[in-house]
Amino acid sequence: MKGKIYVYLKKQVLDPQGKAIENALKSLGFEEVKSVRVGKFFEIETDSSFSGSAKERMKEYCKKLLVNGVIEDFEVEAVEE
Amino acid sequence: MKGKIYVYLKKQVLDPQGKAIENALKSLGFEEVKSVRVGKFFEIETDSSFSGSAKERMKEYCKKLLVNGVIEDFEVEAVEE
Amino acid sequence: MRATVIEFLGSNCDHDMVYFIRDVFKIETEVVWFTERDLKNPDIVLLPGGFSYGDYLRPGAMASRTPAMESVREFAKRGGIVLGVCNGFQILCESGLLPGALLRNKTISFICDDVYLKAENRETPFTSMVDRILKIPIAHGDGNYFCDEKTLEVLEKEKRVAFRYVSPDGKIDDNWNFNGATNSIAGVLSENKRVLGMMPHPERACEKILGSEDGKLIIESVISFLEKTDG
Amino acid sequence: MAEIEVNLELARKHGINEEEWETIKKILRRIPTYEELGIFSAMWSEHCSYKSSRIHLKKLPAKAPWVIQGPGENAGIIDIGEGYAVAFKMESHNHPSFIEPYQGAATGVGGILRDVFTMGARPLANLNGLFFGSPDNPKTPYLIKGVVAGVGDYGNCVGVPTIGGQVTFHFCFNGNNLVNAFTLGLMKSDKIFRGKAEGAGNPVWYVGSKTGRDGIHGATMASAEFSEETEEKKPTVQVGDPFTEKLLLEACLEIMEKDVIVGIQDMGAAGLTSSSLEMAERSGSGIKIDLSKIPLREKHMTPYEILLSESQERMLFVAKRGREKEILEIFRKWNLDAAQIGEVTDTKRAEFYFEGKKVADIPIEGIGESSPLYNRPFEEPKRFKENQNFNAGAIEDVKSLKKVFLDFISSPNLCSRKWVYRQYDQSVRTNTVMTSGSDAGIIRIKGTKKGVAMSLDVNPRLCFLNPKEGTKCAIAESALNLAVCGAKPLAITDCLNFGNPEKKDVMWEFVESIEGMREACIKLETPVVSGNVSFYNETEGTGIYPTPSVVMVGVVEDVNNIVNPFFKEEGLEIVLIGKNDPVIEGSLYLSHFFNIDKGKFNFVDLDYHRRLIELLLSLSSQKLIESAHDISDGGLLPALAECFLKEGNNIGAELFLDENFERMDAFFFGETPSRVLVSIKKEKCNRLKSICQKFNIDYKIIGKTGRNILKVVFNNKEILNIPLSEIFEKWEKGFERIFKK
Ligand SMILES: Nc1ncnc2c1ncn2[C@@H]1O[C@H](COP(=O)(O)OP(=O)(O)O)[C@@H](O)[C@H]1O
Ligand SMILES: [Mg+2]
Repeated sequence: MKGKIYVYLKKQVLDPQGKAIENALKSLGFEEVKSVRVGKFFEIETDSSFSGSAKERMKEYCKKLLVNGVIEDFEVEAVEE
Repeated sequence: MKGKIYVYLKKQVLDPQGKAIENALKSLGFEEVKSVRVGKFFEIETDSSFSGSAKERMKEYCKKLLVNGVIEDFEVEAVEE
Repeated sequence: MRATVIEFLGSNCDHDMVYFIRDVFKIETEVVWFTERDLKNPDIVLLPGGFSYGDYLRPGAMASRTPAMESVREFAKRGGIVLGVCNGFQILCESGLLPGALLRNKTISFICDDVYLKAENRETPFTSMVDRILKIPIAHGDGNYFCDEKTLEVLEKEKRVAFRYVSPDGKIDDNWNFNGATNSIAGVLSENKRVLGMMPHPERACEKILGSEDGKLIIESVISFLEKTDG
Repeated sequence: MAEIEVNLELARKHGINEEEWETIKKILRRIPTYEELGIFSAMWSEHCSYKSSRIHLKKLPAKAPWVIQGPGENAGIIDIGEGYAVAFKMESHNHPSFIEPYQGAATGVGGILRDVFTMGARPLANLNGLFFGSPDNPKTPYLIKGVVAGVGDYGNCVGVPTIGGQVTFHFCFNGNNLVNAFTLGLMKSDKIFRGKAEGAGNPVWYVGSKTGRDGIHGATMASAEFSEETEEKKPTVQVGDPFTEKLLLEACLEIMEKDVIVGIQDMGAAGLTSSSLEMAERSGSGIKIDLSKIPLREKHMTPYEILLSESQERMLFVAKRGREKEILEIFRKWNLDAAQIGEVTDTKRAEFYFEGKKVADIPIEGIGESSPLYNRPFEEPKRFKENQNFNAGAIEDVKSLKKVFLDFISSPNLCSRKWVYRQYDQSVRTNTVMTSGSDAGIIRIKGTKKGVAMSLDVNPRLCFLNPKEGTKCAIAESALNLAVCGAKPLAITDCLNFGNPEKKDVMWEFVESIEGMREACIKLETPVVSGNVSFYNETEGTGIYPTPSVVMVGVVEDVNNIVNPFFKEEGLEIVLIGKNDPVIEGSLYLSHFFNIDKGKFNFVDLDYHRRLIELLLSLSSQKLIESAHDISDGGLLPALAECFLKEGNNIGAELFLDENFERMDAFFFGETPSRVLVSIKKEKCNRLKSICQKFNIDYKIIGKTGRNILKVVFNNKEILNIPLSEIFEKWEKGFERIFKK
């Protein structure tokens, strides 16, 4: 399986890094920039030694480790092979 | 304009984070995991006070600030509005 | 009194914590490796600071999912006393023992500096002896405390903010809240007030020659609390 | 894969010239294999072989009763008493930090940490010397942000406090910034490990990160000038993994507690090749390695790539036989890859196999003894005498002392460095008793009263004007920085950053600099126990000023007697100790305000300097003075300000001057070595005076500490009066202004 997991900071959560990048872009002359938010993604490869659907498995990774539900949301994109 | 920029570590470049996450997933019992690579993305909103296509503009952000061409590659996804 | 310090892969303030408890306070101290489940019967568990798992993914994330932390959770549920410092605080939030999360500092950079702390609630196991403004170092990149509004309301109402960043003369002041923490929060307590997470390092303020001894008041408070409850 | 034809042309592409090519053929008695060519190219690069510098480095003094290990090992070691020793070294990571400032600086710190813990020492303190181009250069803010974050993040994550350093801006670094990283570690003096490969049949182990295609030919790259071509040849940039480094550090220190290690060395420049060959060479043994056994990160790596990879966070060690289980157990505990990859032999050859085939077989003596050794021609450049002849008489003297002073104190080379060191963890390990913002960094040694002090110094401008005398000044200043705190200087490590040694004037700078270092180290009795040379700091033909950074290391007998630079109370006497004959020739003042780097500066009188150091040590051990600070860059007035420039400090100073000075600029901002400002209680002044007489050192009361202002009174006339808050504000915000531009 190959999969991608996108992790977003929740809307209510302040994103200091995004804010800093926004300011930096502006000071480089890109004055049109209104907002920047930073997220991360994971590209994961696995073998097939697990049961259940690939998507469900990826969600488990998120719940068990990859995502902190207090501040983050996520999306999963799995490709079974 | 709204846009998304995905930044990847180049293939040959070491990804210490990915490696540590891979180990952590395995030790949580997800033994099927073969590799993890970590990337980041930026969600950017702008007004329309710039010239040229949205996509080109985003590429400029990348070159000027967001992406470190020595170790990273990127992809741009722009939505003109 | 018996203390247990947990060591995680990559912890780098573990020795400092052990020195603080064992050498400065002469308290019997066990060191427990993160793969172990037996905490060795402590009165207090200490989670040290310093980059477990390199702070990769999120600070504290991987450490919070180790066997030793499962035991710490049970220990806390039974009313045990737990102190997490810096990375230890991050681990406590990640493991759900404390609410909220620690975001990147507002400066985006790592900050090492002295901060001033005010104990907001003196009726806790950690603060009864804290009768003055404390001067204690911070050293972190992710110490910007965050929680949602509802949680914040609960924390304030239940007096679960243990410490706030203040100016040297004890006033709340954004200029002295270096990392940008919500409501200048430097330390948070659990519902039963027996679990404390704090970003500043009391173990680095334990001898005059290091510039401050203020960190000792926190452990002195715990000692006095335990003496009272034991006897 | 098609066989690659190895010939002179290919050798040239490897930076090997015709003469060297002939030598290689003679050593091997045949044409080298591709892998062997790679090995020779790396081992004979300037970076690894020191071919241009070796004959000069030999002149440096390396011995003293307290020296346990001099140059030649991964780090130098000195005895500090009570059963303890400290290992330390400094190394440059200039080229990588210019290409990728964050990772380049981070991996520089990683490399020097490994050099120290490989000897069995636990790293306890870092310093960093950073040299950037002019603040107006558009690249400077980007470089400094990246470099500082890289230095900080790596050391912070591993948990080693960074307690001092230097940041210098000068346009000569526009095309080549410098990053010099220093680490000091503590060990028991009877538990020292060295990079040896002894005992035929003993297994060779590899431990740490897997090998990838990182930085192949990094050593060769660090041995050439920058040009467009090097841009293309750019190898995969090495990425630092401080988490793995921390595990490696703990695992190595743990395994050193057991009696299993014969020899150990980190894989630095030229990776596996240099570590294995160096270890065998030191022991006069041979080594046989199966490259198929190396843990790899990437698929299809060739033996050539495996040999030359500079992947970080890797170590090589030789263990005693039959201890596999214990070894694996420890590395498993620390989650590290460990593999047995070969063994020590008595063939005096380095043999490398890959998939059953021998790919390289080199006589080790050959590669060492026949390694090229150049006595490169050198010649004093014309500019040298011309510059000396410069006379500052035509420069207009200061009109508004206040304005000039405030401009100066907020300028890039004098303003507060807090923006930098606030990003460094300075207090982890709870040993730091003095840190950035003072004259030296000092850590205490737990369980004793002792402290270890260190200071990184060099003034590239002086070294440009006169490499020999400038280098002496660097060592003198570093020693004085320790002495004012009460630490006795014991030994130095250096990082010799120069331009292209194939140029006669650069080579002259180098030779002169070594001569200065030699004289100063002999006089001050501070041998050179380790060091590093970085040549080819040139871009498009323009080189840096010669920059021989030095770190002086010394010992404080009782950390309770440490003296810091800050005024503590009102009404203390301020005494200037030392010869007060400053000149503005060659000064920072002249460089900053007039863009002139010329003139004959005052040379250091090493005998006088040594007496001054002894005097200071006697003052601190008697607890006679309240504060002490040396006068260096910027001269008297900035140094005086530095005695109160500290958060929350509100003790200022009043100077009463009756002396006749010809020029304000020279008096207040001129420079001269061997000067110190101390504050002392009035009743102790006579005692101080008589001690100064005993040491034959000049003494003069020049003012008093006071409240909240800096005031200068000359012949009963007030010529300066500024509130401390105004000075503090200007000084503190200096760095912000660099980024705003
Ligand atoms: N890169 C750096 N990292 C940490 N500390 C630094 C750095 N650069 C300068 N400092 C600190 O700032 C202070 C002023 O530096 P400097 O003027 O070079 O000192 P000095 O003149 O005494 O050698 C010193 O305490 C020094 O250790
Ligand atoms: Mg100094």
